[in-house]
This record gives sequence, structure tokens and C-alpha cells, in this order.
Amino acid sequence: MSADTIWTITAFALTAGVIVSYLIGEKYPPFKIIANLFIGAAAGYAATVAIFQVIYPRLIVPFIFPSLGFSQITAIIPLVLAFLLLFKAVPRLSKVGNVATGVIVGAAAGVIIGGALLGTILTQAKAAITLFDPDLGLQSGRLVDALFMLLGTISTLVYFQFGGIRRPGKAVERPKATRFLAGLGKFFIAITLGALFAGVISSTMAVLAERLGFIVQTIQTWIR
Amino acid sequence: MPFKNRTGSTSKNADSPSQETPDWLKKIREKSHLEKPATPPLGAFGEAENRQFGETEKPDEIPQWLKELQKTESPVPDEPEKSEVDWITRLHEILPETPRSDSPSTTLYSDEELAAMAAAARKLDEFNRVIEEQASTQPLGVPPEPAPTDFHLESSSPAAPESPVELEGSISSFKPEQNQPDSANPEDITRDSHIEKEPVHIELKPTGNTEESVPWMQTPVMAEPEPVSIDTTPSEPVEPQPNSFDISSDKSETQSLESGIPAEENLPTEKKKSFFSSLFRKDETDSSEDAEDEPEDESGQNDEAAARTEEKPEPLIPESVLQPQYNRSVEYSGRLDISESQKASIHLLKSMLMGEIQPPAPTATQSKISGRMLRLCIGILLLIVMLFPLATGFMLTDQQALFSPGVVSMRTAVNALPENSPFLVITDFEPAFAGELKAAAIGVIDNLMMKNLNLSVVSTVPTGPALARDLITSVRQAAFAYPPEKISYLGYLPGGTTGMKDFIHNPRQALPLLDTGRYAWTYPATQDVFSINDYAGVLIITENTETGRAWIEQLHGNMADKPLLMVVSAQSAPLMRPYLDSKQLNGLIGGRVEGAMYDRIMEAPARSPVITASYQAGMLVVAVLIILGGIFGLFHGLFSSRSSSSKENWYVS
Amino acid sequence: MTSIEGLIGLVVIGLAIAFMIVFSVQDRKSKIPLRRIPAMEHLSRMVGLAVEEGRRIHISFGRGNFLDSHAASTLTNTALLKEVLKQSAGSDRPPAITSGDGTTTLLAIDVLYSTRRAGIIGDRVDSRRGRLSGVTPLSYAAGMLPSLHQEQTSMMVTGGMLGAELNLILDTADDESIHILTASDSPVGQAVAFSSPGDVLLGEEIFALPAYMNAGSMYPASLLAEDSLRWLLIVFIILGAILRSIGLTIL
Amino acid sequence: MKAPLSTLIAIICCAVVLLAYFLPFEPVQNISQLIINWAVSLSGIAMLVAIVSLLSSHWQKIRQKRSSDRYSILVIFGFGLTFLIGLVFGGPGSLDYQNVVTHMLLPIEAGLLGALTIGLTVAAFRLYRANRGWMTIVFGISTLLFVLLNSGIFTTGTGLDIPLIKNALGVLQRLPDAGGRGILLGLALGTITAGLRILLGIDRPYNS
Repeated sequence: MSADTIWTITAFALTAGVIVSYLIGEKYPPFKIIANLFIGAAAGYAATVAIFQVIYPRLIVPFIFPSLGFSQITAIIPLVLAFLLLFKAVPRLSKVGNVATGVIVGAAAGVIIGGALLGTILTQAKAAITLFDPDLGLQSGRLVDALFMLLGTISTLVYFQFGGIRRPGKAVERPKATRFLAGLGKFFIAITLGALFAGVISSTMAVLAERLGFIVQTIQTWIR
Repeated sequence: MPFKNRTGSTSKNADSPSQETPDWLKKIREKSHLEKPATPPLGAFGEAENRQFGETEKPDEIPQWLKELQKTESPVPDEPEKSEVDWITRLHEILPETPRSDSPSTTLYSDEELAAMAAAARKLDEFNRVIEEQASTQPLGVPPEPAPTDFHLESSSPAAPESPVELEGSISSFKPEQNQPDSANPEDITRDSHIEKEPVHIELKPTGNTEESVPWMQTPVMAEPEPVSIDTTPSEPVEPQPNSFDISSDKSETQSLESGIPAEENLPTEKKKSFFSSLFRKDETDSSEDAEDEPEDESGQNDEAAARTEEKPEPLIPESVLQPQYNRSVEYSGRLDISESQKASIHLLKSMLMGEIQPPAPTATQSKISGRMLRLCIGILLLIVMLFPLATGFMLTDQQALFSPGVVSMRTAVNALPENSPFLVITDFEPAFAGELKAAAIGVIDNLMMKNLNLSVVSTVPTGPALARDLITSVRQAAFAYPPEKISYLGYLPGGTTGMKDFIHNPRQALPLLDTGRYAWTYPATQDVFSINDYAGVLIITENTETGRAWIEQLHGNMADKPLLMVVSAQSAPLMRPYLDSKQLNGLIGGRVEGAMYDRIMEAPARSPVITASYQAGMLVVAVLIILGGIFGLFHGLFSSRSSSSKENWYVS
Repeated sequence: MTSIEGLIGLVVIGLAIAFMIVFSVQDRKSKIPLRRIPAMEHLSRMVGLAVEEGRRIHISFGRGNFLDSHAASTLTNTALLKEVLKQSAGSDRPPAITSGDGTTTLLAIDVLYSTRRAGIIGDRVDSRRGRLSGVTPLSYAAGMLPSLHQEQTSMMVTGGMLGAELNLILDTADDESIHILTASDSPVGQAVAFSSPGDVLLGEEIFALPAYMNAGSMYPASLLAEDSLRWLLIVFIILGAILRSIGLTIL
Repeated sequence: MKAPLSTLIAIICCAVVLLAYFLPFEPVQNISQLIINWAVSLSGIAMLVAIVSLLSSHWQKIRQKRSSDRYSILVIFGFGLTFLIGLVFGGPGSLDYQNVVTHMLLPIEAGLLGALTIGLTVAAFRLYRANRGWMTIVFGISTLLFVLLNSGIFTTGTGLDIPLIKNALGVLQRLPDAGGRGILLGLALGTITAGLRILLGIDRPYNS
């Protein structure tokens, strides 16, 4: 029996086992056995990847082989920070690792602000504006489409407005002027979430079809 | 009227003096004629009230033998010669609560006086009996009328006094201002002031940790209500009742009624007397026939007392009958003169009881079995329908005939790529979606291979490199496998968006090695690449909207004129299309179906059509179930009485 | 990136910081009125109920690489966690915290320690309360199920990047009658949660969690700053569309 | 202020990385890149520390007397198996070790995700329980439409090559784009204020 056959039998057993154990119920032993094995295996693989493809190439190689265009000084700092971060695993000494988490959090905050501003807000605003570009032609359908997209985008944004007006003895309400737009925004949000939910069903359905195809194909191979 | 004296035996009319006068009585009469004291005439009724409470007359004016008598008996009225009718109306002056016991009483008692003293003693017995009856006949749910003073009993509010000293202070002198809740929160104070006028059962919970607190500190908790007994020592702490108004079926009516009467030992001395006086006065008006002749006093108490006298105690209401009563609209007996605040109190108490009596509305019991059974049935149905085309090869539809805009622009972009140039492939999908994305991306990668491109493969997902290798090796049969030197697997790029930014800024520094550990940038496929702009284009394969968006945001501006292509799963397609409209993406394939469209548009043979047929059969089943569910939901909404709480879409556990 | 875009970026950041500072000062004077979100009301009520019943509150930071666009959702959840820890300090069962990412797990444990050192919660809360439940989406969801079955959980807030695997968690929570609030920063996760009976926060409502839990005056101020930027953006888009339709180009 | 050093470092790192996005100065960009590189490396270490916390919590479950969880043994066994194989085969780059992904992790994850189709279908069938007023109705209709559209049944065969159907399908495809763009812009606004709270030193989750 070749290694491939062993791996194929393993894959077949695991796929069929997961689908059947899910139907039986998550509270019962079959599902628990497979799920816990899976959690451990995934963690083991991630640990291997972290060591071989993060720590070794990015922390150790620049320090040991400075000839590859890295300066040793800049290679020492991350090593020290990494050593401090290990103290987070010990409850009493976790304060020592605050500097390392500070670097991670600071860098992440900068990236998400920059990415959100330049990558989404400006680009999406430009996209909403370019729909009205006369060079794209002025067929009636295109103008209706552009107005429809503009109305959908603005009403969705207005729905998410948080500030309200507090009247004595009453709950905080939306300003009157924005109520209609907010209602329209709810309509667009419901459509978008419906499309996304259908997309999720489509994705999982495609995965299920592919897995069932693998099971049937494997059985047919064994039968022949 | 037959009358029981203290010993319980009955005697004839107490008012007619006996025929033979005993010797000791003759001596007293002789003495009283010799020494007639000068006593100030009692002024109008109100004056007696002005004397400061607790102030006593000069001790030497009272003969010794009379003091003992006063300790046990009620004092003798000063004015024996007043007319017969007056002694009844002034009877309250000689009641135990007014300190008349110290009034100068050197005068010998006349027959009438002694008769009056005997009557007073009888009255005292009668009063004890009435108290017990009162405890058992007070109609349920109607709190005893508050003593006519603005007597403030703090409700069982959680703000129990904090420190032991405070605790002691609250036991010994229960003054209204002292019992203002400590919390400075105005809301509490207004809430307490609302309860102020209503005598609610006191339940002072032991403060802080019971073990540590000194035993005497533990404030008596009125738990199981016993018959009222005058006992000044704090009672033993008893198992606190969760809620003193909890009228559970196994408690007898009597106990629940008594719980409404403030615990005797908690009341300070002057309060006790005013409380009893109100009862006594009520009692007195009960028995007197000519109550209407009572002189009108300033505070109108007699009217109130008169109104209360006609109130016949309602018969005990059995527990089982209680429940529907509370749904009846509230009507008050016409003879009762109930003030607005009392009506509010009644309403408040009834609403509290309503909550207690009515069993909590059963939350919609979530039938778990039906949920799991439904899942089993739908699961089996789905599996059967999807396995049928796989087993029989049955095809639901022909090949795709219409193409989405993303597929068309993808073909255009791939055809425009220069031959034999470096190209970056980013495989950011999880193992779970490998099936779908392999079907969606296999056509595009096949075309890239047809163009003889040098592929660099990167992934920001730990399992990405392994899945990338599996995807690329499955495009072509082993015999026509793509030359390995034209594919460099750069491996895992950690750090998500920051890792992308790091790689885009300097690829060589971000990923120095191949996933096999060899130095990457001397490999044939990547030796010509020094910066991100050296790639002819980028293909991102991901199932995740955020990852796709992050790559577009980071690549924005760095590869302005190079094509950015994307293959996403069906769940992310709706959110990626806006980037296609804004020309940030030059090609977009969303899911298995658009992958099949791409194969069709490139005139390539359909890949795994039976799996596509199985997928379409499953999607039809889902569509039918959504329609059936909608119809069922419509009927479910129409017929089931949707209670108001169902508006809040959450379950109380 | 053109220099104009860079300039616009800096202006927007400056405006945002100014709005946040001004509105936080205003909030200290008089509470900023925020519109009613039923899911938020249920959250604060359920935290109280959980403490009274002596059952556990479970806060899950969800998946999503911290160094990715999910850092914002993680930072919001840490502020929420601090507030929940304060409000459930007297509970018999301290809150449990799970996550699907390494850095996020460390930050969750940090919040636990700092709250304990501040004396807000007793020693009963130890480090095992914050843990990694799985590294891939489905192992993360499968790793959450035991805490829903066995740890007397009464209320759960799940955030971060979620997709179809959220259905596994929602089904189990439904079976165990656990009240669940989904605050995912991924629209796909919001769509899956929208189809279930539990509470769900849509779009940017997830960033309002600390403000509605009264975590501090800067949080409602951040929401009003968002509103101000929102209206600036709407005006910018409308003006841009009008100018573009007559041939003029802003960007 | 508590732990001023880590707060200061976090604020400096955030400011430098942010400025690098908007100012085209080379030194600022290089320093920013260096900080990002360190952060990426540290995230690998953080993953290792978190996996240690995963294993220790399961180990505690095994050792606790009252209700020890037998299944936690499988987690530790699964971890040990794949980690040792990885060390023996020389890391994720080796072909044999990649079979762990393609023939162990992939079958389980794909099988479980496929099984979730059943759970999602049940949720789609019981949409009425979601109880969100008219939004649920619009959500249900939208789901039905896009399930049919994604099935690919209406885009097959030449019989459907009619302009009216093509335009209708095109408009249908556009419907979610408008709402999708609004949601993306909203999320971006929230992300900006959340990041700025770190820059201003208000949120300090890194201080334990």
C-alpha cells in the first residue's frame, strides 16, 4: 500500500467522519474526537510555520548572516523585543513584555489608519464620483445606475449615524431630517446582507459538492 | 352586653354598682372626704395634648399606694364629679399611652371611678383580643391603615446602613431623617420618599460578611411572621425570607396578613403608643353606638376613624381564588374614604403581588429536539439530492452562456500579459475553501502557464504555501507539469497587512528564503525581481473580503499600471465588485460558477461538470426551502399570538 | 499615492483628532445623546443578569490577524472587556475570553492582569481565563464549543473576523439558550448572524460597544467624530459627483 | 500614567508608521518599514506564546479533578504529532509535510465547512425566527434571489441570451454593491477613530 493510498484513505475517513458526526450532533463523542484532534493538529502546523518561516528567517538569519545585506544592530533589537515578549507566557512577569506589545500595537494602529484612509475612504469615494464621468457615455441606464449607487452609499452611511436628539421624557431619536434616508439605508443594508448570506451558502455548497465528489470518486476508484 | 373580664369569666352589666360595700371601701370614703386636694380643672380637651410628651407631675403629690396601682392599672380620672356621659368620651385620656398615670390623684375613687377603672381594665383585655382578631381578619392585599402620623418605615431597600454604629442607631431610634438612604443618588431618594407614607414590611438584611459581624449587629429579620408580641429584645436572626410578600401556596393566609403589620420590636417607644392608640381609637369607635357625636378634632382623625369603623373585615380569600381577582378592575367599597396616596400604594402592592402570584410567563421553550431533528432531515435531503448527480453523472444544465463583467475583464487582462515575465500569485485561502477556490482559479492559472510566466507564490495564511503547491500541481497532469524552475514558492508572509506592506516595500528583505529553506532571489523564477513593480501583474486568490481589501489598499499606488486580478469565493464577491467598478481590480472571478464561465469564455473543456451539477442541485433545494420557510413563517406569524416580548429578539435563559 | 491624497489624509486625521477632543470635553459636561440600539440595551441588561444568576459571560475576540485590518475590532473589544470585567467583578464565575490570533490572545490576557492589578477583580480570575481556542477558522469555532457546553455560560459576545463558521457557534448557543451578541467586523459574519435569532451589530456599530457600556467620555466622542467625518464625506462625494458630471475633476 | 515607557513607544511607532503613509520622505519611510518588520517578526513569537496558552489551558483541563475533560488529551496528542513530524521533515517546505495540510487539515476543515451548509440551510429555512421586522423580509427575498443567481442555472444555455434578462441580471448584481460600499466606508471611519485612540494614548491594551 503506497503512501498516497494511506493519505487518501485518511482524507476519505476524515471527510466522511466529519460530515456524519456533524449530522449526529456536536455534543456527541464522534464530533468531539475529530474536533479536538483537528485543533491540536492545526496548532502544531501553525507552530511549525511560525518557527521555520517567521522566527528563523526574520530574526535569526539576519543576526547570524549579516552578509546578506542586513546590519547586525538593527537585527539585535527585534531579538531583544522577542525575548521580552516571551515573558508574556509567565503571569507574574508579563509586565516585562509590555514594550514588545507596545511596538506591535503602535505599528498596527498606524497601518490600519493609513490603510483605511488611503485604501478605502479615498478610493471608494473616487469610485462613487467617477460613475458620473461624462467620458463613460451618457446612456440613460448608466446615469440611473450612477444615481442608484450614490443614493445607496449615502443612505447606508446615514443609517449608521450615532448622534441623536434627546427630548425631555423621551428616548434619544434620530434627527427628523435623516429618518427617511436612514430607513432607505436599512433597505440597502438588508439587500447587501442577503446577497452576502447567499454568497456564504454558495461557498459552503461548492465545498460540500467538491467533498462529496471526492468521496464518490474514491469509492468508484476502489470499486473498479 | 355580657362581658369577659381578664380571667375570662362573664359577669352582668359592669356598670351597676354592687349592693354590700366592703370595709376597706368604707375607710377610703371617710379619708377622701377629709383631704380634698385642689386640682386644676382640666381645660379643653386639646390642652392635655400640649403637655410635652413624657413630662411628669411632681412625684410627692401622688400617694404611695396609688403609684403601685398606676404601674399596673390605668390612672383614675381627675374629675370624678363630671357627668356620666363625659367619662366615656374622655376615656382616651386615661388610656395607657397618655402618661396620665402620673396625674395628681389623691382623691378617693368613687364607685363610678372604680367601675371606670374596671371598664378600662376590660378594655385592655378586649384590646389584646382585637389585636389577634385584627391580625386574622384584615382583608388580604389591603395594607393596614397607616398610623395617622407621617411614620416613615424604610422599605426593604438594599441600602442597609453600612457601619455597625449606624446599624445600632437605626435600631434604637427609627427616625425618618436618619433613614434616608446613604446613596446620594436623587433617584433613590425620590423612590424612597414615594414609599415613605406607606408602612411596608421592614427587612434589614445582615450587612457585610455575616461571619465577621458581631452577633448583636445582625439586625432582626422579620422572617416567619409570628403573632405580635411586645418584646423589646432583638429577636434571633431567622432565615431571611426572599420576599416577605411572597404568598406561596403552602403559607397560611394569617401569616401573610401579619407580615403586613410592622414588626413590633423594631418600633421605638413613642411610635408604638401612637400606633396602638390609632388601633385603640379605632377599636373604641367600633364598639360605641353613637360614634357620630364624637367632637370633630383638628386633624379630622375622627372622621377617618368613623369611616374605618364601618369597614367590615372581608372574609378570608382562599389562595386558589386569589389569582383571577387580581385581574378584576379595582373597585373600592363606597364607604371607604381612601386617599389618593393610599390608592397608589394599593396599586403598587397589587402590581408587586401580581408579579409574585402569576407564575413568570414561560419563555418560548426552545424545543431543541425540533431544531436538531430539522437539521437531520434537511441534511439527509440535501445529501441525497447532491449525491444523485455525482453517482449517476446526471447533468442539470448546459455550459455557461452568459458571462459576468468580472470574467470578461479577467480574460482581457490575462490575454494582455507579456510572455515569459515574472508574475506574483498570492494564495490567501484557508484549507476549508480549497475546494471552491481551486475550481474557480484553475482556469486562470492554466492560462498564466500557457503564457510561460515566471510565477512567485506567496501567502499570508500559514497553510497557504501547502495549498498553493497542491493547486498548481493539480492544474496539469504530471506528464505536462509546469517546469519547477519557473515557480518559486516564497512561503508564508506573516503579519497580515503589515506583512503585505513590508513585502511591497522590499520583497527581498521581507521573504529572503524559499519555503524549502534555499535563498529565494537567485532562483530562476525570481532572479529578475528587485521590487514589486518588476512583476507583470498580481493574482490574489482568497475567500476573505478583508484580506482582499487589504491587498488592494496596500498595492494601491505601488502598481498603478499593472493588472491586479482577483479570484474570490462566492461569499466575498458582492463586496469585491465595487473595486471592479472603480477600476482598482482589472479582473474578478467570484466562486465556482464564474470559474466555469471563465473556462467557457476561454473555450476550455468544462472541468468536473458533475460536481457543478451537484452544486446546482443543492442550490435549488436551498431555494425551495427558503420559499417554504417564508410561507411557514408567514402562517406562524399570523396564527401564533406574538406576545410583545417577542418584539425583543432575545431569549431569557 | 499622490501628494494631494497625502495632504487630504493628514487634514482628515487632524480633523478627526480635533473632533474627538472637543466632543470628549462636551461629553464630560453633558452626556452626548446616542441613538437607541436595542442590542446594546440587551447587552448591559444581560451582563447584570449573568452576575445575578452566577453564570459566566464569554467574550470572544474572534479570528483575524491583529496586524491586519482587524486591529480596530480587537482594540474595541479590549475596551469592552475592561468594562465587562468591572461590571461583573462580584460574579461567582469570572468572564472567559477566547481568541483565534496570537497577538490578540496576549492583549486579552494583558487586560485581565491590568484589571486584576487595579484591584477591580479578585484573584479568582487567573490567566487561564484568556486563551487561544484555535488557529484556523473552523478549529477556532470547534474550540469554542466546549466553553458553551460546559462552563455555565449565560451570555456571549463574539467579534473579530467570522464567516460561515459562525453558524456552528450560533447553533450551539441556540441549543444551550445562551444569549449571543455578534459584533463581527466582517460583513460576511454579520450576514450569517443576521439570519439567526441572536443580536447582531451591523457595519460600524461594533465600534460603539465601549461607548454604550459607558467606558469613558472619549468613546462617545469618537462616535460623534465619526459622524462628523461621515457628513464631510457625504458632502465631498455629492460635490465631486456634481463637478465630475460637468467635466471637472477633484481627485 | 501607568507604564509610561510602553505607552510612549506605542505612540511613537504609530506616529512614524502613519506619517510614512502621507509624507514622501525616505528616512521616515525606512524607519517605518523597520518598525513594521519588527512587528511582523514579533507576531510570530506572539503566535507561539498563544499556542503555549492553548496547550496549558487544555493541560489544566486534564489535570483538574472535578470535571476533567478527556478530549483535551486529543488536542495535545494532535499537536505533538504534527509538530514532531514538522521538525522531522524539516518544516512546512517539505512535500511530505505538506500532506498533513492537504490530507489531514483540508479534509477536516472542508468537511466541516461543507457540513455547515446544512446548518446555514436550516437558518435560511427558519429566517422568520430572526424577528427583525421588515428587514427580515427584504433579507429573505434578497437571499432567495442571489441563491438562484449564484446557482448558475439562469446563465446557462443559449435560450437566455435575451437583452431583458441580461439587463435584469446586471441590475440584480449591482443591488448589493451600493450597500456594500456604504458598509465598507462606515467600517473605515470606525477603524480610523479606533486607531487614533492608540495614537492619543487613550487605549493602552498593551499595559498588563
